[in-house]
Amino acid sequence: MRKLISTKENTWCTGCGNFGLFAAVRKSIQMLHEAGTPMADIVMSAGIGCHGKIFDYLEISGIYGLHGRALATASGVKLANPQLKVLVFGGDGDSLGEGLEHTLFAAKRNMDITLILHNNGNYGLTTGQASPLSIKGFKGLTTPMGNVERPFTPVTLMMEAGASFVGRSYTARIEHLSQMIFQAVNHPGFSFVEVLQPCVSYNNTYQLYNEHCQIMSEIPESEEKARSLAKSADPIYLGIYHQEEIPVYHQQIQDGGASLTRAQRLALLKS
Amino acid sequence: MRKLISTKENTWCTGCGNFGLFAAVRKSIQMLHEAGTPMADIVMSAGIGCHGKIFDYLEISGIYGLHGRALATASGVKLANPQLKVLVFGGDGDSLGEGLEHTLFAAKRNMDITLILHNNGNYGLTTGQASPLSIKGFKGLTTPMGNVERPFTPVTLMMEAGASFVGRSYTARIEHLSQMIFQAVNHPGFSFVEVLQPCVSYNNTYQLYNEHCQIMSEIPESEEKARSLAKSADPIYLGIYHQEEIPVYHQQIQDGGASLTRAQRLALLKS
Amino acid sequence: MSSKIYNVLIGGKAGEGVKKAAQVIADLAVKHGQYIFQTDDYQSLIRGGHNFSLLSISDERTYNTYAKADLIVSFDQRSILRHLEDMAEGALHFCNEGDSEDARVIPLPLSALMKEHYQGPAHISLSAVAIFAALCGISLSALQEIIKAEFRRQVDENIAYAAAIYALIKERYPQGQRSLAANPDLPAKNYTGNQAIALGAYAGGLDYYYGYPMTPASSILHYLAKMRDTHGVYAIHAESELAAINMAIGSAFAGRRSAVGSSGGGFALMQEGFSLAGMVEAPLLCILSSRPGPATGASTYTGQEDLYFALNQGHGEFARIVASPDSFERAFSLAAELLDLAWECQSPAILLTEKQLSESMINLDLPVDDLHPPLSEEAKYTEPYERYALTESGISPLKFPGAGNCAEDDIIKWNSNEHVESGVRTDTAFTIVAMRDKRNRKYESIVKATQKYQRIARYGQGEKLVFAYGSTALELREAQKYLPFRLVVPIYLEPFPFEELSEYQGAEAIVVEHASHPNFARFLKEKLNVKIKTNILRYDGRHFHTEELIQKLKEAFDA
Amino acid sequence: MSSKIYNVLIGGKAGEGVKKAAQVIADLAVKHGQYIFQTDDYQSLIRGGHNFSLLSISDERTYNTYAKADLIVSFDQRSILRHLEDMAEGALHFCNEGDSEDARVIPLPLSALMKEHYQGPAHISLSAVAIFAALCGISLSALQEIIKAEFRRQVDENIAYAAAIYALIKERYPQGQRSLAANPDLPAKNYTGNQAIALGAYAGGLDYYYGYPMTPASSILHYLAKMRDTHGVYAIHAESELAAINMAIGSAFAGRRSAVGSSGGGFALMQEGFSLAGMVEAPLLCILSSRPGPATGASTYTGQEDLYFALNQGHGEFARIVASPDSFERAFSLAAELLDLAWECQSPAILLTEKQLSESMINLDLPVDDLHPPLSEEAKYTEPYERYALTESGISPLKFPGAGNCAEDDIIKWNSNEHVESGVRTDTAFTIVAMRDKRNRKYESIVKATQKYQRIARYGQGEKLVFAYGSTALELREAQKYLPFRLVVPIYLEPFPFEELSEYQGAEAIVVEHASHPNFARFLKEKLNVKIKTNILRYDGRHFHTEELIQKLKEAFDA
Ligand SMILES: Cc1ncc(C[n+]2csc(CCOP(=O)(O)OP(=O)(O)O)c2C)c(N)n1
Ligand SMILES: Cc1ncc(C[n+]2csc(CCOP(=O)(O)OP(=O)(O)O)c2C)c(N)n1
Ligand code: SF4
Ligand code: SF4
Ligand SMILES: [Mg+2]
Ligand SMILES: [Mg+2]
Repeated sequence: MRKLISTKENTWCTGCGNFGLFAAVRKSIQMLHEAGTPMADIVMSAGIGCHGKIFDYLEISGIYGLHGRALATASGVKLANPQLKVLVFGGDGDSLGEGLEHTLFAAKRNMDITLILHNNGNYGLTTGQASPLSIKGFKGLTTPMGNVERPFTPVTLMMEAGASFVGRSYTARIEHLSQMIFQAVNHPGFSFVEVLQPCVSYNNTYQLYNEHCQIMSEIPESEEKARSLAKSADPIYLGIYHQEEIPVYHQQIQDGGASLTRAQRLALLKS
Repeated sequence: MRKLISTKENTWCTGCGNFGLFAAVRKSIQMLHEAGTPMADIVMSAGIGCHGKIFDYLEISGIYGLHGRALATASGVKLANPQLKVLVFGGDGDSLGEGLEHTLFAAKRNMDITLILHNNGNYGLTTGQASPLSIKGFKGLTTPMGNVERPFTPVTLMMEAGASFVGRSYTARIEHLSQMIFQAVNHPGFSFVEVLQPCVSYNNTYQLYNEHCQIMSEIPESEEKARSLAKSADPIYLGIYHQEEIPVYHQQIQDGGASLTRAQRLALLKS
Repeated sequence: MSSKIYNVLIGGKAGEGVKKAAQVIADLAVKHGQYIFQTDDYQSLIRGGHNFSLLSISDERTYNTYAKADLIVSFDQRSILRHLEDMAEGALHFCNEGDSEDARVIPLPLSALMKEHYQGPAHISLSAVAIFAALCGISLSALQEIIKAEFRRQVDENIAYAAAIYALIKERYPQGQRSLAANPDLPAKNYTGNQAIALGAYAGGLDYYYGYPMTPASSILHYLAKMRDTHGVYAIHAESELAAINMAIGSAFAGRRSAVGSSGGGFALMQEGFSLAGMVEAPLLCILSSRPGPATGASTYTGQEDLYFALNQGHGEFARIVASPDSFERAFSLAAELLDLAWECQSPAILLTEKQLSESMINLDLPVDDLHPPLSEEAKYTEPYERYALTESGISPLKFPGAGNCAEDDIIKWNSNEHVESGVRTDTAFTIVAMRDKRNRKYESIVKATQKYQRIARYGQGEKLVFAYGSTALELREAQKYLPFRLVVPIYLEPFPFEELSEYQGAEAIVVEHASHPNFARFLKEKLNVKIKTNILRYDGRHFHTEELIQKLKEAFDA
Repeated sequence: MSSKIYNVLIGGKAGEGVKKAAQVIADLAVKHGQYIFQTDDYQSLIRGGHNFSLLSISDERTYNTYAKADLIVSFDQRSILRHLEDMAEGALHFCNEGDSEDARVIPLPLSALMKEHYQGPAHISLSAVAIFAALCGISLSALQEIIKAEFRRQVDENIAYAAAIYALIKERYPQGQRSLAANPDLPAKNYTGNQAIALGAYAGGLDYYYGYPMTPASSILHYLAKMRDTHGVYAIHAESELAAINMAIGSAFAGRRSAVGSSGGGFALMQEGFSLAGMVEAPLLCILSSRPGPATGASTYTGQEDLYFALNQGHGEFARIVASPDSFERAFSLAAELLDLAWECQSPAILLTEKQLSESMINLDLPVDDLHPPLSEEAKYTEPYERYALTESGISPLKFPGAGNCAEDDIIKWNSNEHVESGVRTDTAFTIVAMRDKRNRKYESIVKATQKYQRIARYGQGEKLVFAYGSTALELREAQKYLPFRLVVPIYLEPFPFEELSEYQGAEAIVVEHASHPNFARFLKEKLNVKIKTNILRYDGRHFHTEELIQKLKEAFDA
């Protein structure tokens, strides 16, 4: 298998949670490959933000689209070639702010793609503004007197939208995270992985997560249970919250057949 | 009090649920007025769709904005003059499709405005395409072989997003609906009223609703209870699902003071 | 006006089947060897209001409607009043008994007959079809056949009701009003402009169409959605126009031809995505069908106000193709061409049209055999594959992800940030320039690529020179039946076909367009230094009726 | 070059405080009676990479930077290598001991001293400040004072560390490098272009600013956000640019002055809203600060590629104002003016600028007293109030909802659909035309309204004529210190100031712009038939250094 790290200089801050995430993703891709997925069949898309830089560092094909639109782009990729495994790297500003609608609709449709949400609780790349996941009181450049909004809870929001696989992990739990991404990608349908990602420059949550994260021993037995665990601030539960097999979007609308040739099309039009 | 029906010719289809909604809204406005709100302080915004036509028919001030953006527009109105009571008329395509992000953010922020969602389960004005609330299997012009997506559940989605007042009513229960809108507008914070609105042309749900709708006797005692009642298809529960008083957005960021004069501004800049 | 042309107007409330009646009449006329042209005037409402459909029926090809109709059927009082002035000499204007006292209109017992023949909901629209059939020498059996095919609910009641009307008219007008001389080899199928565009794009290889309903572009989405199982094309109603264009770019990345379509408002929302297509070099067809703006505007009407908007889509500098079909045939061929060009040049292309073409209908043989063959794509790769290899043409080889499409270790990276050849982001001054220069070289490549297509059209002879684009050319071609002039139509607007149009450099011309400012005239001035003698502008959302346009042209010619 | 100008370059990794060091040096220089101009070159990353800041310090006003620096401080090896060629004659280039063997650079024991003086994290950026102070005759106490004010963490350690460096430099360069002659009455505060814009808009009555972060516009949002409690202005970070512009229009409806700002990508998303402003006749200020595109492009660099994009924002036809500030003073006054104009004409206005102005910094007296007084708004209503009353000027009286603002029964309806005077929707042909004509009459009203402002600027004397707009004018004004030419700058682009520029009709000129196509030149050709002698284009995202621009101009003049 080829190297998964490109030669592009890495410009994440030293200590950024993205390094752990990156390591876990490489591990999961290796697992996918070892389990039989051709490397050519693994593609990604990414939003714009610190998270999106993984596009330059990770040596797989993909499309680095617009801020907030990575899931829409990825949906188009998947529909056009359902054989591809499509990983999407989104930021919390990106996927739950600018691009919120695409995230909820990908879940609603049960598009067979995987969203890896870099939850760093702020807009990193634009130097630390409050994001849709910033806690109340967060001080950033656009909220110098403190954020007055309440954050979304991504796990329950995505369950509500209809995601058929929902999990949470932490960049400092590389083994747990890589296993989860592996399972998420293999899950047929929309899979969502919230990754707690400390941002050392603007929202250093290492201590918080190190102290409070706790891995669940199993998938919660009910939705209510899952919801209440997801909302718990202490402990912060890591693990799969929800998983079900339901019909996948592209399988319901298409056979995935080959594109007709021009001659075939013209013949059809003349018939 | 002035007449609330304008002279503009009404072009809703005969039998459209919007007539009931319109009647209920007029009643609620009358109640608001009688309870002391000046008519000049009641304003609206509306999306583009059959629902939006209420803008032309209802004789109150407002802004008829873009498809999907009514809540953003309304948020700007409210921030600029917090004394106004702001009613937003949204369609299911409008507020949960094109403009989904604004709807969730208005809830998340607890903006003190009221969203009245005309849930007719399709895009009426553009002649009956599937909407974000269309049931699976719905046949419309964009889903001639049947919709393959699952609908959102607006009540639980809005609870998840953070709405502090969430209710459901039905256009054929004018008394119930008008009471609910009255309460919603009086509620300090974001209030969301899902209105079951039969569309006689593309999604005639009168029989369904008449047979299955049931008014809840009280606000469900817990979130779980509320969620499970909201998801029930038979009976379809009408009533307030959730209500809590939490800090309102505009009060947290501003004193609502008057705009400074130019002279005051220039003096400040020179100081 | 031309005695050959028989003009029909059907008017009534939305929901009464006005448009449907006109379509069925058009079908009947075509079946009886006539050329047809149909246009509908309706508002953004589902029931009520006032809709009317105009239909020109003729032995020769017609391109437009006329203000004065020979046959009018009004389903309600508003229609009667609205269209009293629209009666040509000798016109028959029918209405429901009791709807009018006016001597010029002819009451028929439509309600009475509906009561008699229907138990449940009745179809008033059928009356217009039956009246037409009876007046134009169409047999009862032909009438019944088409009713069976086109009005499938309450078939027996429909047939009985239509027969009663038919008999009544036959009795009152035994001579009929018009005989339809059958023309041989006449195109037998009717298509709207949007259908022609949809099928053209399909012929050009379209696999995925992403849209969000917006008049007057919606029917492309609807039409393609119905073709899924028969033609293997996918039309997807996205959550928004923003989603649509980004999905389409994603599908192009995965190797499938894709397109999006909307009207001005939705197109405005797609601008960032349009710019993305410029940067990642995505082949992408965008269909912009205009209506009067700004904002929501007059949503069911026509206009050409978006010319500069279309030409200047998206932030940043990048090459694009913009072209506008001047006929229904061209709607078909241009959609195919533009999709081919988008892929040949890896650039976004805009098919700019307007409601008047999108939603009007004509009987048409799709010019299927006239399409240029698709390009033989012989990409020259150097190893390792680099998405943005710096080529002389500015066009880099395309490869697609997926086992079977590319080698196991090919890395295919499309990047919205400025990038190096491999597709990885860069901020280096030198590379920014090199990549921009590469992309800018595509301007020349696009010019070359478009040269193999017909980039302008010329119609008619005469001293006077008239310029127009888009469906305005259709209106002018109908006017040419009565007035001689040379009509010159740029089909391609960007790149501008300077070669073909060089002879008009500095020429004096009349420019006709549907906008309140002479935008197209300004464009011609900038490109060709054309001296504008007169601007004929219409901007009330309506098309020109032939009579009016002739009048305006005469005034301009005589000025 | 001019011996008066002292150029400083600080280079290092993002996160090392490069920009901060330059800003503090700028502060010190200003405090010591010098004019400053600062520009930062950085990438879209938070730590690492290579950033550098350029600072021109002079006895007279400076408008641009120079390629060659007199003092360079490199915090890392990459900076040393990148900037070896950027040393002016006699330049001092300092670095950390061990970072370079090159004889041209001067190693200092920075790390050793940091170890000595800091227990925790050290501030390498302080070294540059201390070196500058020591070389430019600034007293140790002045240095300590500014450190106390500007580096508030670890103050004692900072002061000790800076003092050590200061002593070291004083010892090695007892003569210093430069003496800063104090100029009297010099502007004492530093502002970036974005700060000037923010304050100008504030002066113009801005109450609500809605934005979504996007370089290089973000700092307007940040700056205004900090002013909330002191100035009573609200800066709101919306969920997207789409939200921002619709919120802003909502606030205008409610009677408060509002504005939005973004760069090309975010602006693309605001196009539909921009068109809405045109239709509802919302007064709205939009700030577009450009960077190289397309798409995400080169996000932290400068460019002027969005000229036509800005001029053609939004679908449909409607009047708008587009203007671009050519200086920091103008950034302030134009923002105020455009907000006034937007309200006077009830139209959207775009302030078009670019990173070079937005993020560069200068010491400045805000031209607070030069602002035109606000309009006395004397609306003439007829009863009942009609939002879209058909006036001769095209401008209808504005009333705002809310008890206290309007009468209890006033109905104030803003409508994105075409509408009648009361604001209720219409599809009537006649009214569509009447309303369009009303709005079109605003084109003339806007022309008149803009005439009271300075719409063009002329700088310098000479035979040669040079055109530019935006911050490119600053670069050219610095070049004018060395080369005589006439610089003409349209500040207003739409409506175009024909009156003021008529003398240049057909003139021969050189056009300088930051784009890969001569867009501005094309614009001048269309408007004034200017004959372009030479296009000087730069499109690598960088500004012109003065020396380079002089060279290019010389070549053009001699051509
Ligand atoms: C349309 C648009 N708006 C704004 C931006 C500027 N922008 C780039 S990254 C970013 C925020 C990133 O925050 P998040 O998505 O949380 O990513 P992070 O950097 O935290 O990983 C923004 C606003 C953009 N590129 N495009
Ligand atoms: C940006 C944009 N896209 C599309 C449209 C066209 N459009 C008008 S109404 C409508 C759908 C309305 O559906 P819904 O919001 O459910 O309202 P309803 O008619 O059902 O009340 C659409 C897509 C538009 N006006 N603007
Ligand atoms: S700013 Fe935060 S998220 Fe971005 S690279 Fe640095 S630590 Fe990571
Ligand atoms: S289409 Fe449906 S929603 Fe629209 S007016 Fe008719 S019944 Fe009502
Ligand atoms: Mg983030
Ligand atoms: Mg609806």
